[in-house]
Amino acid sequence: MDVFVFYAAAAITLLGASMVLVLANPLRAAMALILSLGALSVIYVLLHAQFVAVMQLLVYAGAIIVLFVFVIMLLNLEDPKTRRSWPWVAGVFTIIGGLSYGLARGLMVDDNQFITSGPPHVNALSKDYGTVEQVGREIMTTFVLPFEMLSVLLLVAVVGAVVISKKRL
Amino acid sequence: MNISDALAGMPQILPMIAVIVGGLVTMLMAVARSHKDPEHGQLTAGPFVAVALVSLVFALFLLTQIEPQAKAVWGGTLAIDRLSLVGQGLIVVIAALAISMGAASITTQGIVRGEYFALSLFCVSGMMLMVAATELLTFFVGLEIMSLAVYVLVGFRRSDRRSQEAALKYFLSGAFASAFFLFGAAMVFGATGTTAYAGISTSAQKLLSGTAFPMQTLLLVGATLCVVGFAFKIAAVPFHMWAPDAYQGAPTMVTGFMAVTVKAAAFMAFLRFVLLALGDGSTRHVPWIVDVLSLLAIVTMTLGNLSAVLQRNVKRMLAYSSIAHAGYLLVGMVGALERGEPAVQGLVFYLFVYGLATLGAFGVLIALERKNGRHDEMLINRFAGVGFQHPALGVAFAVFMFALSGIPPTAGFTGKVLLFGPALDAGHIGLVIVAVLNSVVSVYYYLSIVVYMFMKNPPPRQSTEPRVFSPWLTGALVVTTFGVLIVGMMPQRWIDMFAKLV
Amino acid sequence: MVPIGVPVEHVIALAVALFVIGVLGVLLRKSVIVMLMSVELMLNAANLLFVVFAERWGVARGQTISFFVMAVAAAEAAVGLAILIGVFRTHNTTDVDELRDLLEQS
Amino acid sequence: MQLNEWLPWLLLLPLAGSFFNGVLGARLPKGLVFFVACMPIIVGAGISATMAYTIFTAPEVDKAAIRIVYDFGTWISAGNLEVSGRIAVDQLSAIMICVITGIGSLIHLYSTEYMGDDPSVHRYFSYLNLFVFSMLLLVLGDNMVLMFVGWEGVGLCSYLLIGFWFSDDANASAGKKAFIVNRVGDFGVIIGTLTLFFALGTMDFATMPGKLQALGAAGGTVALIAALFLFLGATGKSAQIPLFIWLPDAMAGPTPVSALIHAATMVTAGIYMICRLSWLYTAAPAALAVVAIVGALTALFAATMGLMQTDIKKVLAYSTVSQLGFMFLGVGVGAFSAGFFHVFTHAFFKACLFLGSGAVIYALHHEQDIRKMGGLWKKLPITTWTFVVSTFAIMGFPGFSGFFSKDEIMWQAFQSGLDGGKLAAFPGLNYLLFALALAAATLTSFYMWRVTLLTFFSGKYRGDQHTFEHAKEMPLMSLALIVLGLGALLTGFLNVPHILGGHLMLAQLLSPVVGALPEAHGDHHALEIGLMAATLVCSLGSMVLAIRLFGIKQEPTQKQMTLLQTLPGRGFVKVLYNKWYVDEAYEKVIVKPIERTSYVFFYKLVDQFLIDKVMIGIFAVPAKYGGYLVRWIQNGSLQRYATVFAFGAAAIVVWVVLR
Repeated sequence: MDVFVFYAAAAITLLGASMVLVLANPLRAAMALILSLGALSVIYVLLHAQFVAVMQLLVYAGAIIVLFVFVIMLLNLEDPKTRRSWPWVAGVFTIIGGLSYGLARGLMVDDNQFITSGPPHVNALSKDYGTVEQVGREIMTTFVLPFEMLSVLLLVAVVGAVVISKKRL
Repeated sequence: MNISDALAGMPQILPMIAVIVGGLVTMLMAVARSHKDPEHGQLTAGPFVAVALVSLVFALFLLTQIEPQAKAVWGGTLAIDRLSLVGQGLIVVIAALAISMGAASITTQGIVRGEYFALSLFCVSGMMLMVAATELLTFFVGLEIMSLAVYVLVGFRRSDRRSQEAALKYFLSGAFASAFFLFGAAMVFGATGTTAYAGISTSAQKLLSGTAFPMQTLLLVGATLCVVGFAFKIAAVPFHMWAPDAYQGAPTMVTGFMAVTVKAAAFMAFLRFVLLALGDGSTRHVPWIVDVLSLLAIVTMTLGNLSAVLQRNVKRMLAYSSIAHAGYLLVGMVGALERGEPAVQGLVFYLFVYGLATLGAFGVLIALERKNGRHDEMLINRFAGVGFQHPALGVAFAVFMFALSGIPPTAGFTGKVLLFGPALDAGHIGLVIVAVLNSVVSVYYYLSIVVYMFMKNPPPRQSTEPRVFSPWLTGALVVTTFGVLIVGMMPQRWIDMFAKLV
Repeated sequence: MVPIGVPVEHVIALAVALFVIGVLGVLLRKSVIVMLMSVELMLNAANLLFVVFAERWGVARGQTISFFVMAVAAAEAAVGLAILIGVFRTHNTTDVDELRDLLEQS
Repeated sequence: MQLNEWLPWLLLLPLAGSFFNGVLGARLPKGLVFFVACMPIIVGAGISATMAYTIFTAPEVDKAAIRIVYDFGTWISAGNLEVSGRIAVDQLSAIMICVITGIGSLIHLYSTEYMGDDPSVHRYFSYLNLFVFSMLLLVLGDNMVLMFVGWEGVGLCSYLLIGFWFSDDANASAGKKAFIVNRVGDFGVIIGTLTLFFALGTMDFATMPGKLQALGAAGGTVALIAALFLFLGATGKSAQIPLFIWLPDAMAGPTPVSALIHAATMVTAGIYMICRLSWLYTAAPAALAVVAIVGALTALFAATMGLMQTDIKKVLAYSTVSQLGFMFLGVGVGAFSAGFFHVFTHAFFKACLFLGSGAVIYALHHEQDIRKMGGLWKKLPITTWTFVVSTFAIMGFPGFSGFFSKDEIMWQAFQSGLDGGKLAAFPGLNYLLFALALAAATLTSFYMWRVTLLTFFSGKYRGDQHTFEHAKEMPLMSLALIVLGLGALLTGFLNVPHILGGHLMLAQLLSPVVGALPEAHGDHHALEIGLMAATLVCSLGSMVLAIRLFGIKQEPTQKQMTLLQTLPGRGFVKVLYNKWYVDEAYEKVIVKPIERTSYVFFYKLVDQFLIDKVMIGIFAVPAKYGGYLVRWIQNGSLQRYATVFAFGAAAIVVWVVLR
């Protein structure tokens, strides 16, 4: 069941991503991006990353894509210049498919490497693996410094965005 | 690690906090002053520069108070060894000089916002984090703080087409490179199960010696993509292409700032990555890294210098010069990988010298800009006769050019000796010959500006707009000029300062 | 709990495919905003790798990192879109081919 | 105060003078500028003379080891790289510092009059003092790095001084050309120095020879590579084939600069370096042979080019190149002290010639064309007679200084191929070298008399009569000329060869540093006398020929003047009358072939093709095609940048994985 859902979600992810690459209208591309990222969050759930999955929906669908859509509407953007023909698109996706599979094979990583001589927890994830608590604890202990510095990053982003884009200064 | 551990670690990040506080104060000052008719540029830079300098000098003072220790702190994300402390100090000093130089043109170049200082200081805090990080994620956060701030600074001239275009180009290629870096980091994580440099080093040694499970390819590809990310930030060919456009389009003071601080921070972080994650400080676990770096160095130096020869626009020329210098520094890094300590010392020394000389050159450019000269193209003709109209500026610029081309008695010569020596000692003779030949070629374009300054008569018609000048700029120029000369003639103290880094 | 029964190389292939699509989006699309979306795709590909490797290693670190990456992506998007607005103000277009004031003069 | 504590002052005084004049000079009265400029050099001359006296009068037992050393402490120390800040005077540098400060002070005094009216004379003196500082550093530095710092410093000052009258674009580009050609040479020095450091692990002159010996057989290869690279540097600094072309252009600078830098001191740095590293060159006989061949060829070719010039300074410039060739020939055959002796005598007579030409130029308000001179002996007697003395010296007239030094070189060149000589491994080479040198000496005598006669004699003045009436000599300039003229007359007696009853004093004094003169086996006295006589006959012959052609009292005929006027190769006026068979001989035998070879071949090929096309091409051609490439990539399109990025990353990844 899990496996089936995974491949379905993967297919939707790729479909969404492909549509970002293909669709001429930026607004539609943004919608395709939501589709892709949403499907990705399903995959995160399957990979025992519930917290990340929720954040994926909140941050991407809730914040980033909205921002994109907002800017597209604000500037009334269109992309008339993108020309494409279906054979061309088909060619590109054949290349992408072949390339991706080839690259992934080329990395020569498979589960045996994790199972046979790999790390200790491979076949028994801890009970609280992927919960808010576990991730939260790591954020507030090991990664507390970068976490706090994220506030500086967001401050820079806010100040920078205002300084550059505010209409009247 | 719990809260009391975190509190115990506070003194070690106080320098960073000092800089951030400086940034917050300048930000609030900017907000408070924004009512005062900003359209006409009634912004006095003095208080901002003063606050910025106070916070940076205080940070430097705090850095000198910290006792270096070998073990990483803050849950293994932050190093406070000598490399980190010296690197942070180097960045703070150079940034202080760069910010002082910018003060002159804050009111004249269409930049009437005090946020310039806030963003610069935040940027510096990000660099300090980058340099001190011993963990890929921490490094990445520092990198992004620095990068986002610099993207905004490049686009600070809001009404200038070139500035906006430069910001967009820099931003998009920067985000692109960040994604490559992150993808690589994920692969390294996959191969080693950790993102801390110490853990990566241990695992890499095991993986590549073949006793553990064979995920070498994953590690190699991941590490290579990380190297690509670093190479982008230091502007190494072929990941350099943003540099000339961004340097040209950015306001000159920002160009000066990013030419030295971004490069220094990226190089120090790069150095830590290759030395301590792909090796253990003295030996390297990953043999290919030397070949990759040598190749990058040769291509970077050669293309950088040949392109610089063509330039008529001095800002672009300095951009290519900084690309070429990335190549020389990569030669030093090859030496550092092979020889460890003395080479690291030479590399950091050269970064220092490069910072002083390049910053000084941009300071002179700032001093030559005219009020409202938003589209001042800084073509080489602009320099004709400058040596007679402003002898001090001319002499200072000549000193910087001689330093960049490595002619004694400037520090550039000493720096190049220390930089190329270890690589030669390690047997990379061809690499060093290419480097020396390149620095011979570079004399051609560095000298041509000096020739224009001192050996051509100024054009008859000159703009009557007043030049941009401020005591802060004068002070920074004096410091850089004498710095370049004194470090060149009496280098030992400075060399010792950079000793025992790994 | 046990890891999902999907071979790890399939997940990697998915991540690589997302990454390659993102790269091609940056290389081929002319609209700056779609290029930005493509960069988001690339970041998500990295995130997917982090999450799957975290699961295989049984450590939370990869998940934590992907959380950070989202925050960074949000900040990047904010700044990127702000710069886009700045460019639109001066150039009245977001077509990347028309942003060519800065280049190697002949 | 110990003698060695004076040593830093020798360096610091000129530096302080340079700094003072450079910073404050514009606001000071000229008298003070002159005083500040001249005093450091004159005091330095005193210090140098004392040191030389101490060293050369040392008790016999100490002679080999005596050095006056001052240590500024460690200059650079990082890892195994250790550069000391030690400066030292030994026999070789003692003579050099005497020449630098002695001739330097004369030229400073001379300059106060020659350059006195220039508005930025303080800048001139600032550069000149800086030059003296750099040259002293070059000579005193006790390791390769300090020497290189001085080496770069003199190049820099030379560049600044050539371009001193920047208002002329040609001067600026001449300065730049000099600097860039020198940088090509410096590349050789850097690589040579690094090779030595890499192989020997030290850069101290004192310890390097021992380390080289310790290398054993491998030392020969190291020595050959290092010696050849260093010699490339020497050809740049000392204006030898193929890098000689900057020196004639350098004549754009003020004349005292030409005398000091481009005749007496800086251009001899290459010979100084080879003498300093004589142990290295001795270990690499093939490198020595290269030095000798290049030197001899340069001596001849530069002499042929000197025949054709009409600018008085250009003649002297080519003559300098030619004489430098003689010096390289000397050191190249292993006779280091002979080559160095010629440096010493040449410093006097060539400085005197340049200053004499400067006096003429000054008197005639910047006229440099010898076709518009003549008969000046009436107006400028001191200049005339010192010039004539120096001409006798450079042609090698017996008793004058050049006679002793040049003949020593020629004899050494000849005997180097004899049994036991340094170049005995290259049979026949010595005959070639001697023949080239003999031809060069013959031509030297001719073109030097040509320029002397046309300038000072040859009947009456051929230029503007008004200028001639106002021509006069200046006291300090004359003083410098007289002192140098005496030097040109007398310095040769320092090194009188055995066959003339002397005992090669200079060679003996220098032997602790550069080793004894090579001595062929067997008794060659008759041969030596014979060669000397042959040289003398050739030189005197061309002197007589020159006098015949250009005359002392009588003016040159119309025909000769026509020849002169059309010399630079605009083709020849049809000759209707053949009054002098010598004219035709001059034209057919000397002018035409030489014009074809020297002007067409050397000017067109060497100057225009090799220098302007190839050398500039080193920059321009790659830059041009690189430019196309860069422009194609860097076309402003962000997506092209991203494409290059992506493919670059992919290429590196593929390379890393596949290797």
